[in-house]
This record gives sequence, structure tokens and C-alpha cells, in this order.
Amino acid sequence: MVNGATETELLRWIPLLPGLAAAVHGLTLGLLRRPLSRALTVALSCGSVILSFALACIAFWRLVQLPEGSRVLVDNFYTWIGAGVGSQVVSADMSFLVDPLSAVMSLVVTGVGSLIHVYSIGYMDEDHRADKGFQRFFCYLNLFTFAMLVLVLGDNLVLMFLGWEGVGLCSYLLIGFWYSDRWNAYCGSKAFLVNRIGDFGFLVGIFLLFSALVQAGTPAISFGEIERHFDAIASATLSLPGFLGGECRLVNLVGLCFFLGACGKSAQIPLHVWLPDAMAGPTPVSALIHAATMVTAGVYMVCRMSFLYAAAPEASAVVAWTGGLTALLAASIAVVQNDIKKVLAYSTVSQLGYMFLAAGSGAFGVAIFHLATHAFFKALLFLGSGAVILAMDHEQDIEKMGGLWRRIPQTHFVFLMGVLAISGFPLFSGFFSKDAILAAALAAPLPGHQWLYGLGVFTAAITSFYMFRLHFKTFAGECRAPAEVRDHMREPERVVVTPLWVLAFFSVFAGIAGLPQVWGDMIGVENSDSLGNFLAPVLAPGGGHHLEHSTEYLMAAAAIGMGLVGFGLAWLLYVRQPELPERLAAALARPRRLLLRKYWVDEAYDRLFVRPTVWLSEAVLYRGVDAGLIDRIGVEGTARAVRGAATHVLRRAHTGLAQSYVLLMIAGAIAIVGYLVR
Amino acid sequence: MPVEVILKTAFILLVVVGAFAPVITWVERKQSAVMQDRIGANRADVAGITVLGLLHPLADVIKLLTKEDVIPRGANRVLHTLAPVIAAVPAIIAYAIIPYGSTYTFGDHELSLVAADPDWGLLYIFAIGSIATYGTVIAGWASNNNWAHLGSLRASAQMISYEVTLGLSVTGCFMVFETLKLTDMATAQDTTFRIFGFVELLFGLSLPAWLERFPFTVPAWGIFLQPLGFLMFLTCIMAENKRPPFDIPEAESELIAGYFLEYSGMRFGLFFMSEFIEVVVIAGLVATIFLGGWSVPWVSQAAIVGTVEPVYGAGFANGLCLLIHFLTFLAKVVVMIWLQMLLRWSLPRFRYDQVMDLCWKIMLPLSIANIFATGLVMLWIRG
Amino acid sequence: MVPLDHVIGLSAILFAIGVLGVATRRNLIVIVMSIELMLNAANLAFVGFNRLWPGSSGAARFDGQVFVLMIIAVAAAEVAVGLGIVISMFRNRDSVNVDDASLLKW
Amino acid sequence: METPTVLFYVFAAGAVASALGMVLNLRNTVAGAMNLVATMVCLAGIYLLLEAYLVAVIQIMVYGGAIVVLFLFVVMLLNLRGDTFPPGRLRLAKVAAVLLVLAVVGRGLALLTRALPEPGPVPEGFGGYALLGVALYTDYVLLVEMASLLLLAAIVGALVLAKRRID
Repeated sequence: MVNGATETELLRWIPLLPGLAAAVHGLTLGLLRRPLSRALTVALSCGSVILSFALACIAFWRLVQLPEGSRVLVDNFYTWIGAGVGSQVVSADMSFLVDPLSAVMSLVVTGVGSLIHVYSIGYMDEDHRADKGFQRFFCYLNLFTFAMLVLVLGDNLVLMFLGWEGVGLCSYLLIGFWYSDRWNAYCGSKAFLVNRIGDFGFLVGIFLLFSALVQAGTPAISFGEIERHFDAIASATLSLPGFLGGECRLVNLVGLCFFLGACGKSAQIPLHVWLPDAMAGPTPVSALIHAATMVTAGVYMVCRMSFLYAAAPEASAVVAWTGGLTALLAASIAVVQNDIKKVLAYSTVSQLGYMFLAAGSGAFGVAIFHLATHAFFKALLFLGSGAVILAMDHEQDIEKMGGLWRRIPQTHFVFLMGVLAISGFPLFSGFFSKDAILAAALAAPLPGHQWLYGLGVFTAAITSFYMFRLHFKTFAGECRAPAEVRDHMREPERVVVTPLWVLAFFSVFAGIAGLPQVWGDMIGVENSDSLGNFLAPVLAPGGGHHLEHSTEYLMAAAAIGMGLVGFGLAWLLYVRQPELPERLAAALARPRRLLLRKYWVDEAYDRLFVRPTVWLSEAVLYRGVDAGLIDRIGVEGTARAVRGAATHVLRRAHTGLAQSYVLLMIAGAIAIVGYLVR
Repeated sequence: MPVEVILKTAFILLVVVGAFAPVITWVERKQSAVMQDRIGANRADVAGITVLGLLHPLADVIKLLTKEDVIPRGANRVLHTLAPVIAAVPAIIAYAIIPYGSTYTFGDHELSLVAADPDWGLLYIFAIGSIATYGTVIAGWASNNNWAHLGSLRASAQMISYEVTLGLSVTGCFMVFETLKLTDMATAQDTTFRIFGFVELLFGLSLPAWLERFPFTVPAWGIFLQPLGFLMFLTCIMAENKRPPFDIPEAESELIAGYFLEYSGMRFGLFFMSEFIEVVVIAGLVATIFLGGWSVPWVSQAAIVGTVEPVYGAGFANGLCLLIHFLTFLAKVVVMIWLQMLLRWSLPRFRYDQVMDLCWKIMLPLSIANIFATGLVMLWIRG
Repeated sequence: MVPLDHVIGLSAILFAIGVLGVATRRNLIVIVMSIELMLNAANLAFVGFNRLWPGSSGAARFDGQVFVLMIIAVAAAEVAVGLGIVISMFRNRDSVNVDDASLLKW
Repeated sequence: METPTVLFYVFAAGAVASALGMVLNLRNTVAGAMNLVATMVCLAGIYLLLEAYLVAVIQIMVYGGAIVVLFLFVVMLLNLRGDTFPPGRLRLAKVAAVLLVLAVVGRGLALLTRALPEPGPVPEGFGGYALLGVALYTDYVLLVEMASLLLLAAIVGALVLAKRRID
């Protein structure tokens, strides 16, 4: 609970509406075993999410009305877990919090979520696979929205963790949505398991933080309380076993644990392996969960705990470097991918890396800014790719596309907007947010911050390259699709296209919300970074030194230049001289193979972790412990012993006369009472 | 033991057992005669004087007392003797708690017109009623006769079934009057409520002036507050009494006379009497719970006393009030007796399964719904 | 005043009578009735002790009496099930003698 | 002695006599049941003396009005006129049990000579339905709910046990 917070009962309905819709879906599917009618399903699901968006807008509006210092709305629903006595009392409440940070996040979640819900009406309706479950899909989607909103709006770590696990579950359910295909189910499990590693880190982090606070005599679990009592533990140390490095500052350790959680959820190295495979799910899911909202939960969490990271420079350095490296590596892999969704998936990983780069550099506001713009343009790109996939009759290989701009011009146009935005084309939203990140990286008080900046700029070039490669291969040139697909190709229906236009609008113009001050100064606007200023009260101030305007202009020029290089290269390779890529592939076979195999990470994990685990489970735990120890000795042995005793001894006592038992019982009762009374 | 209690008890016994019950036998005969379009019950005479047939009860008593007292072979002698007593006593003592008048002040003495006024009021009736079951059951069993046996089987099933609904049907009244005491219930009904008052509650409006001009008030009687409860209570308690249309334990056409088949003489007379005493008890109970007891509609006790006292003094006012109340109560009891007679001679007998279905499948859910509805309305009205 | 230790003594005696009924009678119905008697004996003790500690004015305590009400409810349930067993046993074995219910012995 | 004390002994004697009558009546189950009713009524009288009014009434209503009637109903349904069984196989053990129980009861009664304290005055409304009802629906509401669940289970159980299978 935050002091000076405004109470309102509005907030609970933001997550509850989608939650109730999911419950209704679940109950009808589970109990009645007969899906609701299509119209009812749509009305319930989309209605609840759109209503929830409206409520989020109202909450945002109320928040803005409040004076700057006390922009906090809370809704204490009920006490969920209460513990402790006296001054040690602490309770994790079912309590929702809207401050600027969660307001932005909830707007993104419900806003993009609403659009994707609407889009799904069209997308899932055209799905003709055997196991289609229109209502099941919307049930999961609503459940996801519920969990995500709990994550975002929860005012304490436990509630956040609840949402955190909830979105993980929904991600699993939706990746494996077409579960009759084993590969999809496998991908879902992979995502779930990899996420578990991160969750474990998150959980350990929560425990560490909580126990430290308890030891400091100020138990707290809600964010506001933790922040208030943070000073007490800011300088605490923890002695680790020797091989882990001995003494360690607690905040660093907690920060690293939290970041491990963020890595899992946001697909950062080394836990990035699940996100590309998560593309097995339906495209709206990829857009909503694996691009716009859930994967950004890690970024949100790091920003939410910004006060902690501000006090933990080492952990921040790890965050920034992991982000930067992830950005580069994922972008490099995206260069060689041919599956339209895989390209976007790696691009998402890369962009998330950017966000962590910003967060690690102390520019939390910038991270959130990029999160928001990325949510728009990446959702747009995914939904656009979904439209392409629909038009191509479920073909995802860009080698078999090409020349689509003539056949689906609307999709082409909005997709191009997305590509321009992500490539950092000047004045598009991605331009501003990426520029701000690069500036933050350069200014970061971190060792090797110049290198981080270089990494970012280079990645920008690669980003531009692979995005235009994707665009050219999909839309430009001659159509390589089979004739029957080519002839039936048409623009998807309006319910699919409309969300694309909305998202395109935001992809282009969302940058204005967080226009960096340097550009504001250029056009003469005071406090142009309205998003950053809005968020500033809840985020820890970045520790970077200020950059000269001239430096910033230079950087912007460099970024634009890099973008142009990437664009030019892509244009050269895929439009101008389409035969060149093959020659290049032949010439650079080994590096290409390295990229195609994604740096052999999956294989390494398989050798290192999966197979030993499977062996251990099979040979030791199953055959040894379960079958041998528990079954043979425990279960069967007990049974044998009991049978032996029964046949030879206990049988005598079984006379079949009920009253003999009664007599024994009376004797026993008399014995007990006699002992007690004496 | 105060003299007053003995006097009241004697009064009740005199009125109910001594006067009402015999007269009712006559009423029943007359009623059946009317229903069957004959003259009926006009033969018994003393020296040629028939007094409308009112001498028949007397003749009955003489006949029953002088008949042979038969205990069949194989019957359990003790239980057979005991059964009619167990049947009759609860019926008589049930009347102890029914108030036939309010509390009146004579000087410094308060006269309350009820023999016993325990805190747990109606529960006493239920307890007594549950004991009364034994008379019936034992009678059939002890007779060592298959018809009687079947009759008491039916009786026991019917009576415990209807006891459940009986209790639940009147629970709504407990809630409305917030008491179990019959005297308090009657006092609570000695008032009126505005029939359109709910409009104000419901919509928060005051009534339109043209409606306000009419004195649309209704006595706050149970029957208006708990109409469903009234119907169900009447049904249940009539079923408890096992008179037609609920007479399946007796069922002349199937079981000859049911559980008291093997009884003769005054033993039979006791069963016979207890049935009619119960009719009066039922009338008294229903009148007290649902018809305002001794209260005069629209004119409260305070109004009567307040009007008369300045003119004739307190003693006379209270005395007059007592008289009016007692007569009112008597009138209500008579109306209820008449209603029971009417029902008894109008309706054909239910089948056994119909009786059970009525109890468990209709009345029980209805009575529970009534309780819920009452609770909701009370919550709503009292906030 | 009712002598409370005699109430408890009465409770003990009734309980013992109930135990004797269960132990010596072979009629299943009588056995169930004896169990009822034992429950009643316990009830009597509860009511007696509740009378001993009635609480204070405005804070009357009813632990014993509430217990009795619960025992009565339990007894009702027990009788319903117990008599159901009696009926089904009579239907299957044509007897209410507990000694006849010995099919499951070795 | 005061009237309540006398009444208590009267009721106590009645209760013991009728309880013995129930257990020792070997021939007639119905008479046993009637003895049980007598016990219940005597106990209800004692409850009244102990100022447990609601419990007393409910004792009569439920035990007297429902439970024992059920016994009678079953006895009549099964038409059990005589109660003559072949000699049992546990006679000696039973005699031992009887003696044991008697000994234990004697020991227990001997313990009671250190008399319980004289009960004090009861608070206003003690044992009445109003206070007891409030207690039931506030402090003991969980108990009430459990009892209702138990009764429901018993209803279902009795139905399943006793219903005639229709083949």
C-alpha cells in the first residue's frame, strides 16, 4: 500500500472482466461440453477485453487528473495471504495498483489485446484444421489477458508472480493450441520448461528480498513498502559458498535472480531458445503474447524494481550486456531465417534485448517507451504476417512468397509501416525509441558503454537489413507461390484488416508520446518527452551523464546511416540482384550454417541438460527409486507383510460376531478411561 | 400454584373439551347432512325435545361409555390400553398456550388470558404434536390386526412427514413477528399496516395524494403477511389431524377404520374426541398465528381502552375490552372450525402417494422458498 | 436446585445401560436404540455442565447446549442410516439378529 | 427438598427405569421403543430443570417426534412381532462385559462424591431460543453447516441403503 494513494474500486474490474469471461468459457466448455455459439463467444471475449480497455482508459484519465507527486490509484480487493504478528505483520493482498508505469502497461495490454482479440475473430474463423476450437482459443486468450493484467496491476511481488505464472501457463496452452500436432505440443512444453528456470530465479529473488527485509525488521511484500524499506537492506551483504564468490551484495544477487526470471520470460540469453519455437502457436497469439505483452513482462518487472537495479550497478551491467548481446545474436540469426514468423520472433528477441539494454543502462523510462512502440509495430508485423499467411493458405516460407504487394495492397502497406518503424526510419516511432536507447547506452555509467553503443548501432543495421529482406522477399519481385494459391489470393476480411490499420497508425505516430528532448528542442517543444516525464516519479532516475545535443544529432545520423546501409544491402541482394544471395550463401557456408543452427545453442542444451536429465530420470529415478524402492519394497512389501500378518494372526480375531467387536471396543474404552482417570 | 392458573385451566377444559368438542360432533353431522342434502342429526330426544339434534353428543357419550370394552386376542394389553390416552392427552394440553385474550389491568393485578405462556411457545405445540404421533402408531401396532397395522404405518409416515413442513411453513411467521410466543404474536397483530407502504419503500416515493386520502390499511395479520405460510400451515396441520382429505391412516374404504379398528367403547371415544379437540386446537392456533388471535381488526386494545376509560373508568374499560376480545377470538375460532368442516366434507381423500408427494415435493420446497422470500423481504425492508 | 453431580451420575448410569444394551442384545434395532441412549447420556452431561458454567449476563455461554443440538442432528443422521442398514439387512438375510450378519468373517 | 430437586429425582428414576425397561425387554421391540420415548421425555424434563429450554423442546421434537417414530416405523415395516433368537455364542463374554461395566460405573460414581460446585444463577435468556439461535448462527455457524451437510449425506445414504431395487 502506498501512502497518499487514491482508493478506487474500479481497478479490480480491469483484470476481472477478462477473467470472468474466461471462467464462463471454461465452465461452459468444461461442464456443458458444448461450445457456445460463435456470436456469443465473440461478444463475451472481445466485449470483456474492450470494456477492460475502457476501464483502463478511465483509470489512466483519473491518474492524470491527480497532482503529479501522488499519481497512484489502488484497489485493495481483499487480503489474500496474511501472516505474522505485531510489527512483523505482512500481508500479500489481492490489491491492484495503477501508477504511471502500470497505467502505461495496462493500456498497452488491453489496447493491443483488444485489437488482437478482434483480429482473432477473423483469423481463427478461417482456420480449417481438424481440432479447431474457436471458443477454447478465446477462453485461453481471455485467461491470458486476465493473468497479464494481474501481473501488471498487482501491487506486490506475490500477486505479480501469480500473474507471471498465469501468463506462462496461457503461453503454454496457446503455443500448443493445435495440440494434435506433436511438434506444437513439444514447443509448448519447451516454452513452459525454459520459463520455469527463469521463474525459479524470480522466486529465489523474491525469497531473498523478503527474508532480507524480514531480517531488517521491516517485512514487506508490496512494491511501495519494499521501496520504502529498501534503504535498510541496500547495503546488506550475503555470504555465499566459496565457489560462488564469497561475499556478495544482496541487491546484486536479488537483481540477478530477478533478471534470470526476466530472461526466461523475455527470452534473453541464455533462455531465449523457447521464443522462436513458440511460433508454433496461432499468429494472433504470437502477436499478443510473444511480441506485444507477455515477453515484455520481464522488462516491466525490471522497471518495476528499478530502485533495486539503480542500487545494484553490477547487476545492471549484466542486464545491459545480456540485452545488448541478445540483440545482436538474435538479429544475426534472423538474417538467415526463411519462416516469416521465425524472422519476426528473432526480431522480437533482439528488440527485447534493446529494452534490457536500456533498462540496464538506467534508462528505465526509455525501456518502457521502446516496449510500447515495439508492442505496436511488432503486433502490427505479426498480425500483418498473419494476414499474409492467411492469404497464402497457411504457407509461412518466404521463399515461396514474393510479389504479394499487388495482390494484397492493404496488408502490404501496413506491413511496410511496421518495417519502417522497426528499422528506425526517421520520424517513425521505432526511430525515436531506438535512438533514445542508443543514447542511453552511450551515456550509461557502465564499463564498456561505448561498446554497448556500438553493439546497438550495429544491430540496428542488421535489423534494418533483415526486416527489408523479409519485406522484399514477401512482397516484392515475382510471386513464387503455387498457381492455385496465387489465383485465390485476396485481401483478408475487414475484421482482420481494421486492427492492422489501427496498429499501423500507432506504429507510425506513437513516437510522439516519448519524443526525446533533443528533438523537442529542435522543434521548440518544452518537455517533449511526455511519456518519460509521466513515468519519472515511479522509476529510479538514470545515472548516465548528459549528452551534448550535437552528439545526439551525430548519433541519430549514425543510426539513420546504419539503417540505410541495411536497407541498401537488402535492396541490393533481394531486389536488384536476386541471384547474389545464393552465391553469398555458397561462399559463406560455415558462418551461414552457424546462424542457421542458431549458434548450436539448442543442441548444446540438449547434450548438457536434456539428455542427462532424461537418463537420470529413466535409469535412476524410475528404475531404481520408483520401480525398485517404492514399488517393490514399499508398496508390494507392505502388502505382503500385511497379508502375512493377516492370514496367520489377525484372522483369529475376526469372529464375524459384531458383538465380540463391541466387547473389545468396550474393553478398550474402559482401558483408556481407566488409564486417564486412575 | 396460583389459583388463577387453575381457574384458567379449568375454563379451557370446560370450554374446549366440555363444550366445543361435543358441539363439533354435532356440527360435523349437520355439515355432512347439508353437504349430502339431507336433514340429519335430529332424532335424539329427551322427552320429545330434540333441540336441533344437540342431544346427539350426549347420546354418543352414553353409548360409548356403556359399550363393551374389547381387547382383541394377541393384542398387547398394556400398549393397547395406553394408546388412546397418548392420543388424547396432547390434544387437550396443546390448548394451554393458546391465548384467548390479551393482558388486562385490573387495579394492580394483571390478568393474562392464557393458561401457560412459555418463552418457547409454538415449539411446545410441535413437541406435543410429535408425542401425539405415538398414540396413533401404538394403537395400530398393539391391536394385532393387519388393517390397523397398515393404518398406523401410514399414520407414522404421514405425521412425521408433515411435521417437517409444519415447522418450516410457520417459520416465516416466526421471522415476521420475531417471537415464538403465541401471546406476543397476537399482540403483534393488534395493529395495522398501510397496504401501499411498500411503494414508498420500493421506489422511495411518497404516495400520490388521491391514494393517500383512502385509509388503505390492513390488519397486520399473519394471513396478510404470510399468505403462503397460512395455506401451508393450514394444510399441514390438517394433515397432522388425519381428517379427510388426509385420512389415509383411517381410510374407511381400504383399511375399514385404520389404526383404531380394534377399539370400542370409550377407548374409541377417546380417539374420536381427540380428533375433534384437535379441530378446535387447530382453529385456535390458526386464528392466533394468522388471524390476529383476540385482536379486533382496525381497533387496537389501546384504542378500545383509551376510548372507554375516560367515560366509565379503567376497570370497566378493561372488562369490556376483555369481553370484546374473547368474543372476537371465539368468532375467529368458529370461522376456522367452519372452514375445516367445509374442507373435510368438500374434498375427496388423497391417495397415499399423493399425500406424500404433496408434502415432500410441493410443500417442503415451497415452505423453504417462503422462508427465503420472507428473509429477503425483511432484509430489504429493514435495511 | 438440581444436584449436578447426581445429574452426571445419572448420565453415567444411563450410558452404562446403553453399553449393556449394545453388548448384550442381539436385536439390531435395540442395539441402535441403545446407542441413542448412550448419546442421550452424553447430552445430559453436556447440559449439566453447561448449567454449571452458564456464562455471565450478556455473554451467556452455550457450548454444551450447542453440542447437544449437534449430537441430536448427528443422532438423526445416524438413525436414518442405521435403520436403512437394518432394512437392507432384513431384506437380504430375513433377520435382524446381529449374529446373522457374519458373511465377511474368515 | 425443593420442588425442582424432587422433580429431578422423579425424572431420574423414571429415566433409569425406562432405560432398563428398554434394554431388558427381550420380547417386544415396540415396548422397548416406548420405553425409550419415556426416557427421552424424562430427560427433557431434567433439561427443563437445568434451564435448557430449547434443548428440552428439541429433545422431544426430534428424539420423541422423529427418531423413535422412525424406530417404530421400521419395526412395523418389518413386522417384527417377537424377538426370539437362537442362543448366542458369546454368553460368557457378555456376562464378563456386564460385570466389567458395572464395576466401572460403580468406580465412576464413587468419584462423584467430591461434589461439583453448586451452580450459580443463570444469565437472562439462558437456554432460550433467541440467545441459542444467535450463538448457533454466529459462533457455531460452521457447525450448523456441517450438520446440514451430514444430514444431507444421511438422507442420501438412507435412500440408497433402503430403496428397493427395481430389476
